[in-house]
Amino acid sequence: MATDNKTADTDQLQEFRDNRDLKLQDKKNENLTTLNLGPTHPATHGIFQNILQMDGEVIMDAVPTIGYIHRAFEKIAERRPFYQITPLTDRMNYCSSPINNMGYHMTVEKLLGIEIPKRAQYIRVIMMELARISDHLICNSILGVDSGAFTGFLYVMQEREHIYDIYEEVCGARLTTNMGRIGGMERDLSPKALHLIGEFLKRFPKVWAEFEKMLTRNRIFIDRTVGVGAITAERALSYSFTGPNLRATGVDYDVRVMNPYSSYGDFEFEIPVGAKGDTYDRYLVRNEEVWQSLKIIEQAYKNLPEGSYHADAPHYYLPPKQEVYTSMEALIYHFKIVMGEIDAPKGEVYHSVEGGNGELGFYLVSDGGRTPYRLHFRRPCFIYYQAYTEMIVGGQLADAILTLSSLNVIAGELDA
Amino acid sequence: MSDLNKDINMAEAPEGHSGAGFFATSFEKVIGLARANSLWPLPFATSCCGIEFMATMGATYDISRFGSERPSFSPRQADILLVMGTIAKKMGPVVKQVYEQMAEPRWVVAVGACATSGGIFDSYSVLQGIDRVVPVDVYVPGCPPRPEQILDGLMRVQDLAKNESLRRRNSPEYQALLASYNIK
Amino acid sequence: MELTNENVLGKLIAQFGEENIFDAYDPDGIMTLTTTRENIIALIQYLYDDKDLQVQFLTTMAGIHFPDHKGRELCMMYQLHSLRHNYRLRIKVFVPAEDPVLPTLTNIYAAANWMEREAYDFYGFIFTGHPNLIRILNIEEMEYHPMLKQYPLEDQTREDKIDTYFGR
Amino acid sequence: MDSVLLIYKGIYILAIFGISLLIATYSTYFERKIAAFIQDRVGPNRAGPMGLLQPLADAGKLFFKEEFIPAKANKMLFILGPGIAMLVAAMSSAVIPFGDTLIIGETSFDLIAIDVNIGILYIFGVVSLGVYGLMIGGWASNNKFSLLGAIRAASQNISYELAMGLSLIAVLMLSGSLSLKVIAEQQTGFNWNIWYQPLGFLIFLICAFAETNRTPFDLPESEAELIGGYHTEYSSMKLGMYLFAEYINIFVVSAVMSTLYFGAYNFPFMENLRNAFDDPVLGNNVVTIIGVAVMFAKIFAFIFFFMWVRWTLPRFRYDQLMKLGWNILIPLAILNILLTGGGILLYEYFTNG
Amino acid sequence: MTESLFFFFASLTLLCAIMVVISKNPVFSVIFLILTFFTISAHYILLNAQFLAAVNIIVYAGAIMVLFLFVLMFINTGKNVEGTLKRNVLVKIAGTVAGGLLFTVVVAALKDVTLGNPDPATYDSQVGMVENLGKVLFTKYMLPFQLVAVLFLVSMVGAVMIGKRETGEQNF
Amino acid sequence: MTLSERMYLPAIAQGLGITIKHFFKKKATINYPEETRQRSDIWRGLHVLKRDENGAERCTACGLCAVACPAEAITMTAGERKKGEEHLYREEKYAVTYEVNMLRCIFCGLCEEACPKAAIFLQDDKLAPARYERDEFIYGKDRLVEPLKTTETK
Repeated sequence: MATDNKTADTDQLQEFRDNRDLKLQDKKNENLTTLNLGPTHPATHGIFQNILQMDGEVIMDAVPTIGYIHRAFEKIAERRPFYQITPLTDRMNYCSSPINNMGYHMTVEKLLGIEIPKRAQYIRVIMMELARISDHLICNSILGVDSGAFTGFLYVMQEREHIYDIYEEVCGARLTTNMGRIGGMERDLSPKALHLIGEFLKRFPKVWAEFEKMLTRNRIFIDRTVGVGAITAERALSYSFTGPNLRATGVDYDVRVMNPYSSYGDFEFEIPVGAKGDTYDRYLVRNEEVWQSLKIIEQAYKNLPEGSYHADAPHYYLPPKQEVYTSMEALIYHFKIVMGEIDAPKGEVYHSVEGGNGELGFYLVSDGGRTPYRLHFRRPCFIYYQAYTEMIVGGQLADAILTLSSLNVIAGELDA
Repeated sequence: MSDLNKDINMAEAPEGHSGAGFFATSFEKVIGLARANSLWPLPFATSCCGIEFMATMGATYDISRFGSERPSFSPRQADILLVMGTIAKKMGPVVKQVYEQMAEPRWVVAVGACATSGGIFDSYSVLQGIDRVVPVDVYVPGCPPRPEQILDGLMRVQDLAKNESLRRRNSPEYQALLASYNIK
Repeated sequence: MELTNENVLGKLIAQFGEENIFDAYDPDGIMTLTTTRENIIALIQYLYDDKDLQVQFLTTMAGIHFPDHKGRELCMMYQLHSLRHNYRLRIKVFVPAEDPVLPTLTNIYAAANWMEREAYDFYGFIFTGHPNLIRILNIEEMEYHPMLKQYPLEDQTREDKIDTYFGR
Repeated sequence: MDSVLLIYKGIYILAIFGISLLIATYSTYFERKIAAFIQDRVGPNRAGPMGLLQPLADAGKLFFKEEFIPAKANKMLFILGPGIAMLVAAMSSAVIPFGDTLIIGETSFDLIAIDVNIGILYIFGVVSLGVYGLMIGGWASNNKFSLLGAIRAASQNISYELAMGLSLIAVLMLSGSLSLKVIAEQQTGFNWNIWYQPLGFLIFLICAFAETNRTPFDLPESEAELIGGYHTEYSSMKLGMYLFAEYINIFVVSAVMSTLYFGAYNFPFMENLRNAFDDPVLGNNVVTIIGVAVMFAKIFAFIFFFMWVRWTLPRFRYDQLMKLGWNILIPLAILNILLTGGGILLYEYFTNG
Repeated sequence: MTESLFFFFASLTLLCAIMVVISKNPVFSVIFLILTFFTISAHYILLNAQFLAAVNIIVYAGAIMVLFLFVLMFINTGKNVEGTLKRNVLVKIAGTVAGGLLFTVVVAALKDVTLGNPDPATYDSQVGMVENLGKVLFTKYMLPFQLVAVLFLVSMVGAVMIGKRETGEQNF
Repeated sequence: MTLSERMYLPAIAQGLGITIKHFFKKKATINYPEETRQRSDIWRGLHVLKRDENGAERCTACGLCAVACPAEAITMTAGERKKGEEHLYREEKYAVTYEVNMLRCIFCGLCEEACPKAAIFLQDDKLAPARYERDEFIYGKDRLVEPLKTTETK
């Protein structure tokens, strides 16, 4: 937990704030230089631009520009049948595609009123938590890279390869998973997949502990991150922060607990919260969430119920291939579903899941047609990034870069 | 150490006449080999494919085996521009600018469906392939390509580099190609 | 106080009157109600300030275009959340397409800034009082608002697509 | 000076220059290999056997890459920058004693290029000039990232030079000479300065990292913030020279550290070995040759340490780096001088009665 | 040999010094100033004063001029300094007068100078060496040396304190 | 921070210890292209148009795959099977041309799922290779249809 006395001293934060206020008072100094950070700066990972007004190394003002990879998800979604939107969601937060897939599927299931069997729900939970781990892995290790410690990144990247192995065994792809179907999973967990998950649960804690050992209590890293890019809980709420970034400020809002979906209520886990909302707290919260995710996976893996891996909903869920080849009825359903002519009811639903980055919401308006009438994504990155200016002003250039990595703003999700 | 290397194809020595202490080859080939084994990439990663490039840099695939592990984020120092991910229309001019800033010899690899053709994003805001703005040497399909495929693309560039004339950038064909893209 | 759709609606109607809070229903457990653009800010402010409700979290904002609804073609959806009570509600405002003007929400929620810019970019909503209402995702030179239903997914004027094979 | 010695000196200087270039070249290779091994990878292995031709491939590529001078850059200074960096780096290895004397026939050959009596000051002065290469290059590029890198380099080098000099003074107090040769000779056998100056060594080590711009002090060229800092705009061999200069500097600094604190070419039981031979000349030569090997082993150990640290630690932030230099290292170095002075006084008090 | 070297370095020194003044770009001025320091150090070496030569380079070329360049870089960012100096008639007249006065003073001073001829028999070639320098400093000039040392210590402590204050903590 | 943490060095030493441990560890690298990494059996790689057990093409050009393709990468033209072609095409309708644009394709597997005849598959053992020209990525039937003899061995 981030709130225990292990966190760095509060006076360091106070020092940082005093310092910042002091420097901002000198803002009348007209000798500012303009520095164009991005859109191809190495630390912007994805692509966004920041035009910084600098006084020496201190950032006085920042004007963010986004939209460099705007891909018109929402417009495309209005032109595609429901099941073809899953590949689109893959490409939003590509660090944790399964969460996006599942979130979207759950939204449509909510619209269609399908009940999902327990086994499918548990499989989903395992996959979503694996995705969360891989998301946090990237975020925290990239934080290390941006602060100059490259090696830890490669250590945890090896573990991410193992997560990808599991994905591959479940859905046949590594990154853009297109995992699951409306109404469940597309196939059951194979014995190999189960074996891989078991292996992962055994091996990963050691690697993660090692990674933590390399960075967490290293004073250089602490100095670099404590007090950097801090935001208060009030401002964070005003900016609609969710997820780890909100929890780092001390607000224990987590969709998995507040609105449990996919039987998250069955599992025991804690929500780590920070205190100061700075980069170090975000890092700690993510670290701890990885441990909690492991706990959830372990529980789901141990208690994986027997049963079907998909809902019994022939109107929406593709019949098994073997039946398609043989039975006429299945073939008709098959054609209808593939052509996108499922009888979606009129209505509107909002469903949100706890994405790797925060509350990932899907607002779906259906007019009964074969495509959504309107599908709006509540993209947490879009929300975080607008607070970025406020978080970096008064800090140094190096702070701005660490703040960006610790916010885990992913361009694909930001620009939609 | 030695067992690590047992199954590895060395960069082949250039063809030449080898005799006792005598090894003649055309100078260009040597330089071509040098270039091929020292391709510093500029990872222009905008989205998903960038994550797979991270995996390519990672321990499992290890792009450094090809001498390409030094990512040069400064275009001046890079040899290949790896465009990975969706290039929106807003981004197009930036890609072109980066390409213009690169020093010769330069190669461009379009990695992934989005960079090569726009892929799934056939929408008003996405450039349908970066060969609209810069000349592309190698296309790598996939969405995203596996790291193996990215390495494949890199090896294609190595083949190009090995067999290319030193004076490529002075050739009229090359000038015409650049002119067709409106690059000075 | 346990917040239910009924008592919240009752409270709001008592405050703002039947004529300003209408079309309330819950399609997916989240209460959805419609108000007018004159009242939207006051309503959200009331929800924010009220001690019992404490609806102090703006989840998202989304524009919707209904070309068939004459006089109320454009809809702005505000989804709010009371973290204290874990209670969500959805507020809609309809405006005509030729007059898509709404008051800005940026004075209450900082998050509304970019959401409104996005809505402007996609649908052409004009938010009065917004500090910096410019396009956010698309290039400034774009002449239309792409999410409106009458515009196709692809840019018709463009010449950069050469795959003649494809497209339905 | 008779002509044999003159010719010998010429050859020796060329050899040292060649060796430092060779070591710098292969440092790039070892850096990549060590980084790879630390990160569970295998590193370059396709250019030649085990990738041994990798540095040549890099050099070949850099030589034939397009020379690029930015339009608004100051052309002359832009070219001058890497030149200065390279020149200064190559100059500094002249006064380092790589070994004791070799006796061939009647003549004895000192394994040191120039034995000036201010050797330490020479190195110190030359190394302090290295920053000009970075500053001029960074400024002349007319790029804000480069400029920031140049400014960082300048302030960092000045700040850390102070602490470095102060930590040196303690060594000088022990040795009573500025000549590296004398300092090396004093540390016979296992009587290395590190036993007397652990704190001083630590300060010197940290400052050495800062002076060579290595992680955790690689702010002037930090990739994540400045995209390469002062060399952002450089392409082709001019970039190569900057990278080269960095590795030569590492080599020189490693050599200086081995000389000052780790007994240069001295190794334990060298006297026993020397006495084991009947022929004193042969004994001397054998010890000298082993000594040279020992010296290079120490240098390589330090180079390895530099790389090991680079791939482990995060880097500092600009203000923290300055704070570390001014608020921690300088007071510590002064304290170290006081302690050393006190120690010498006590020692003399007890030995001389 | 020594004499020709002397003349070579002397002329180089003068040339560099003149270039410092007439360079339009201040950065070039600084670089020429650094070169001037080098040539002066060369003179020191000719005088067998290696310590002074090294210290001259370390202190002036290695530290002070870096600061000069540092400041110039800050001022110079992006702006073209050339041509911003105003060259009106008044400045020219003032320059001529000042230069003429300086020239007069130099001529007046040098008029009566006789070159000292060191006696090779009594000349001590080791006079510029570190040991002798140290001996002189610690005997003849003990008091001023100690005073300067205290001064330096004070300034260093001051620098450290200033560095500390920036962190926002209170000192003293 | 505790005192030892304030001193920088213990944490640094710990970090150095970890990295040196990895220095001697077995390397995780797979020497592609000499070695290839094991892929899962359901990996979605390069497309193939399957033949049935008699060697006849399974595809009937129903167009479901083209409809299901979110990237619109599949086109085909259907033709009527003539007499005497029974050994070539399984059903009465067959695809005269069948083209997949590998650059557009996102390898999502929806076509495989949509196919009612088990004709199109994304195979696990082949990846779409990198090429120099854009035109080479339009995969026609010549490159998609599974060669005849492999059906027997497989």
